[in-house]
Amino acid sequence: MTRRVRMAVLGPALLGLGALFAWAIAGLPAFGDYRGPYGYVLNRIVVPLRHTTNVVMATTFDVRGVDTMGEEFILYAAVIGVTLLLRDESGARRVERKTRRLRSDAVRLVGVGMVGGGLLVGLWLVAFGYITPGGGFPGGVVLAGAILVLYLVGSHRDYRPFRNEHALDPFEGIGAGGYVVTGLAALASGLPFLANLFGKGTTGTLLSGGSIGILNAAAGLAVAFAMLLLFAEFLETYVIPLEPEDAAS
Amino acid sequence: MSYLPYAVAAWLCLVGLAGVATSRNLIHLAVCLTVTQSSSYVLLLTVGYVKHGRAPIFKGIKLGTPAVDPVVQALTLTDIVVSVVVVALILALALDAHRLSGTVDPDGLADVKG
Amino acid sequence: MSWIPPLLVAIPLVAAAVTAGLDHITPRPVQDAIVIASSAATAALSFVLLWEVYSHEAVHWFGGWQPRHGVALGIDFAVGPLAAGMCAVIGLVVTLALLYSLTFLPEAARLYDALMLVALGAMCGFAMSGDLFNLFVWLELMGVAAYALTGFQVERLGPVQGAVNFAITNSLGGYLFAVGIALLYARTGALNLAQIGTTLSHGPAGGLVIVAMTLLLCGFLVKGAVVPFHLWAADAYAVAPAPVCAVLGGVMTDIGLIGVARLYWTIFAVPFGHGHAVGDVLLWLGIVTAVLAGTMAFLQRHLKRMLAYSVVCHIGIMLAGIGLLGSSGLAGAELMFLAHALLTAGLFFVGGILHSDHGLIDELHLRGRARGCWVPALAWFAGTIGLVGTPYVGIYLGHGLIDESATELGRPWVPALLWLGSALAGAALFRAGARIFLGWGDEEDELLGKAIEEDPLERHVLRPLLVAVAVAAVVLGIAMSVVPGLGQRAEYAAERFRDTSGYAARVLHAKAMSPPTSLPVTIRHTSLESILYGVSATILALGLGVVGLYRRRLPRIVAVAAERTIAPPIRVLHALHSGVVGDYVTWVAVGTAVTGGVWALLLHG
Amino acid sequence: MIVAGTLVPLQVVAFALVALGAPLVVLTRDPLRQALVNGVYGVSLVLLFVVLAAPDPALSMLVVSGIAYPLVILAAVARVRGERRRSKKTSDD
Repeated sequence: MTRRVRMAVLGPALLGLGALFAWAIAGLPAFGDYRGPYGYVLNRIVVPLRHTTNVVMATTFDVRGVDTMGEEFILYAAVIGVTLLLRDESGARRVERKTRRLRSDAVRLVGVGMVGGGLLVGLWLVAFGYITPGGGFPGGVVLAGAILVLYLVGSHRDYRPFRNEHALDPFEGIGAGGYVVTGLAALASGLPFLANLFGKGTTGTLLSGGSIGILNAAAGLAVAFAMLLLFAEFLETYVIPLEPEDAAS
Repeated sequence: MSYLPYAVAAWLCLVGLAGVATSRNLIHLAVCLTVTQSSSYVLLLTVGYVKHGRAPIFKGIKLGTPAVDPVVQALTLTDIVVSVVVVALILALALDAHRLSGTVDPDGLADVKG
Repeated sequence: MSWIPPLLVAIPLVAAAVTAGLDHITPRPVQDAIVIASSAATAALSFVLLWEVYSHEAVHWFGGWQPRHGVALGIDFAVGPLAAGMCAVIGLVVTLALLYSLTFLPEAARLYDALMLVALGAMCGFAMSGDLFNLFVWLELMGVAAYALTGFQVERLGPVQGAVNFAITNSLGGYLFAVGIALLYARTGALNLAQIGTTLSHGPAGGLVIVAMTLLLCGFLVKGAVVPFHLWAADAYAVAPAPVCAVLGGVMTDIGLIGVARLYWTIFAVPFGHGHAVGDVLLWLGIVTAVLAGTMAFLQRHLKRMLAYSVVCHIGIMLAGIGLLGSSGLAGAELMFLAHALLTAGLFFVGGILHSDHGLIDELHLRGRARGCWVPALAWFAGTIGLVGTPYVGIYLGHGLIDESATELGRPWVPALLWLGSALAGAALFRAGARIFLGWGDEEDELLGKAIEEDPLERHVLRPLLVAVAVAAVVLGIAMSVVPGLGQRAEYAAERFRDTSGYAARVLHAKAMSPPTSLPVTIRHTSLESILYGVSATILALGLGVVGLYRRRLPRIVAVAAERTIAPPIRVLHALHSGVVGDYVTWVAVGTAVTGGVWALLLHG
Repeated sequence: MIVAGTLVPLQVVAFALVALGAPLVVLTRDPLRQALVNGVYGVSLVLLFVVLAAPDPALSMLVVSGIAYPLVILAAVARVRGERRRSKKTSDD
């Protein structure tokens, strides 16, 4: 199809879809009029059952924990996929990797501050995720971002410390695999897969929630390393095009 | 008036679709795809909203206080991860396409057809 | 509580984490052993599960979150014989593909293996899941693994284009699905399929449910490569490595159909089951898919692209079987899936052997080059016959059951059209086989378009292993129609799959099932019409194949007449399959809008 | 600390911002500029999530649109531009 024909076909189709959406919306309950039961039941029973205060995280890691297991593996598969797609098989493009060194101390200082802050925020998000808002995913992303800044402000000539994904893969594997293994542990003790194994602890503390904490940590680990690999993979492609003379100038 | 929030979600879906179908740049296309997907989480959070409800986090709040649906929020979290992943994969493919053909225009990629 | 269902997902996923995580740490043979063993274990456990679920439904509530008063709290896997059978075949095909890739794809192997295992776990999870959003998660997971598997031969533009088209259209399908989930959730406040179905059985359905159904089913039809959502399939399968094609074409496409059937019979059969509107739309989509894709297969010269259209053609026949909404139709689709998965995988494997032998996979370029390769040749022709459905070979039994279902409904024209589709696809495969293995036919044929460039495989493959895997797949697929008792058990499985209220009672209220009556262990007989259809389809396939081979020697009058009548629509067909993702997205929007519009007209009021 | 979604006017504003932001993202054809607009769109989504009493999704959206998207998109844009520049240079030589 030429672009004009495509537009001519697309327009009516989108109009049709819009009409369908409008029809569906007419059948929805008014905004703010959620009727349940699913959410209401969980809001009532999760805190007494699990002693975690953040019902969203309890839903993510316990009640609907399998969804999150799938989600960890979506991330895992994507990182593997991006690694496969951006790898350089021919070897022809293996120009010597040189990046411009960062020389300004002020920028470096700000960077170090950002790293420290980022690491703290990330760890805090992961750690307290099942009590207050946060959790493995945002915490993991912030951690990855912070470590990345560490690279950017450090005078690393190369990505060696973590461009070498052989060193990172095990961690990511432990994160994603650990999630499944926690589920299998429950199965091995005669309980359903991903059943909550440990005591539920005191409401509102880090020790509440039993397996939720472990799964949350596993997710945080998996996300942090997955994101780090992902960022590194993309940034390397940014670094490579700098030809030696480019970098020298 | 009470249906407008849903209409916003439908609007996002259509706008994103139009963007994806007419995009001339795979990087642009990937971002349009996230707009389409944002429709699904806006819709999810909208349908789970309870008027005057608190967030479903019962720290310092008595149990039984009206709170919004936690389930849609859990689903949204998964949805957001999916969207990041899809963007990353499509961008990686876009880079490969650019390396091999010198273009990121999806219309210019049609190596195989018929 | 059965402990097997979660294992079918957990084993491959843990193995995937281990293989990729221990990349470069453990030696290659250990890695290979882990990969193959975990995949084989998944397949074996699926067979155990199949045995177990024959007399009762295996329902596993994750985390022990049992439903309370009919309200599902957690996520469940609810496995009947149909889902268990799917898992068994999925496990089998993936195991064969992994064995095949031991020497076929040595580079980047660990990452590749990990993605295959992730796809395996996701497909099993999808087949068993009883939760709407959980289905979405597995759909996305298998998608993400598949996009990367398609595009990972990064040295050519073709794979990248195929993967781009695949990723974008399928992601969009997933997003439509997600919007559908949100709509149904707003209406019912539930994500469990059984609970949604139960909630919708009270009161009128209305526009919301019709639109939600459109979005959900169209999401799956994109994955299932049904016309007009199929355009990505040929681009993706033509460029992926042969073992990946075997998995994507053999089992992952069909997964979309199990999703359609699952959603229909757990949710939409109650509000819309009194009429035939939903089924008729699916039936017609299936028929159009079968005939159109059969034609497209006939117009290809690239073997994997030809096989891709052949897959789409059979998807159409299976969808038609589901669309008839009867037990024998669904059983037919299930039986066809079993045979089709193995045969398609086998043919892709043979294609891979040709590729490694000659560095080519183009029918015309390969003409006569594989003379004397008797074993692959036999596998190819046997697979072709199995895919056409010669009586009691390959897909025949499934096709026969679909015929029966259509005849019962008083629609005798359905089988005729469906057999035409499989004859067309079969003709293409026969023509290619005759040209390549026997050296028959002309050397050029402008009807088939331009050649697609292909990289030669520069690897030392263990050829006997490749041949053995291909033969195993084909033999298993061929035998599916003559396994004693399989037909009757498929019908029983379909009967149970279609029992909406029974499913809800078993899932939500843990109700026990009445034990099944013992079924005969004989080969299921089919109607005389089906035998006649099977024979004529075979003859038609052979005839068309020969015409395709010697098209230029047709009498001038016939050739001119054919040129005038057939050529213009063929040009249109070629133009529609443009390889441009913007067009594909447009067709997804058109397909969804039209399907929804038709359902709105038929179901409203 | 947690914002309860009682402010209806704020919700109207948030929905309006999101509805306006989406076409802007789609219509910004230059990827670099689009990455910027997309960041703003992301912030409007974060605001919307907050006023819908969804702090967890808001936080995730914040890190995604603040860290993940910009990083990968900018890296991709830079790579494409870098290659273009180089190929231009070689053709000039």
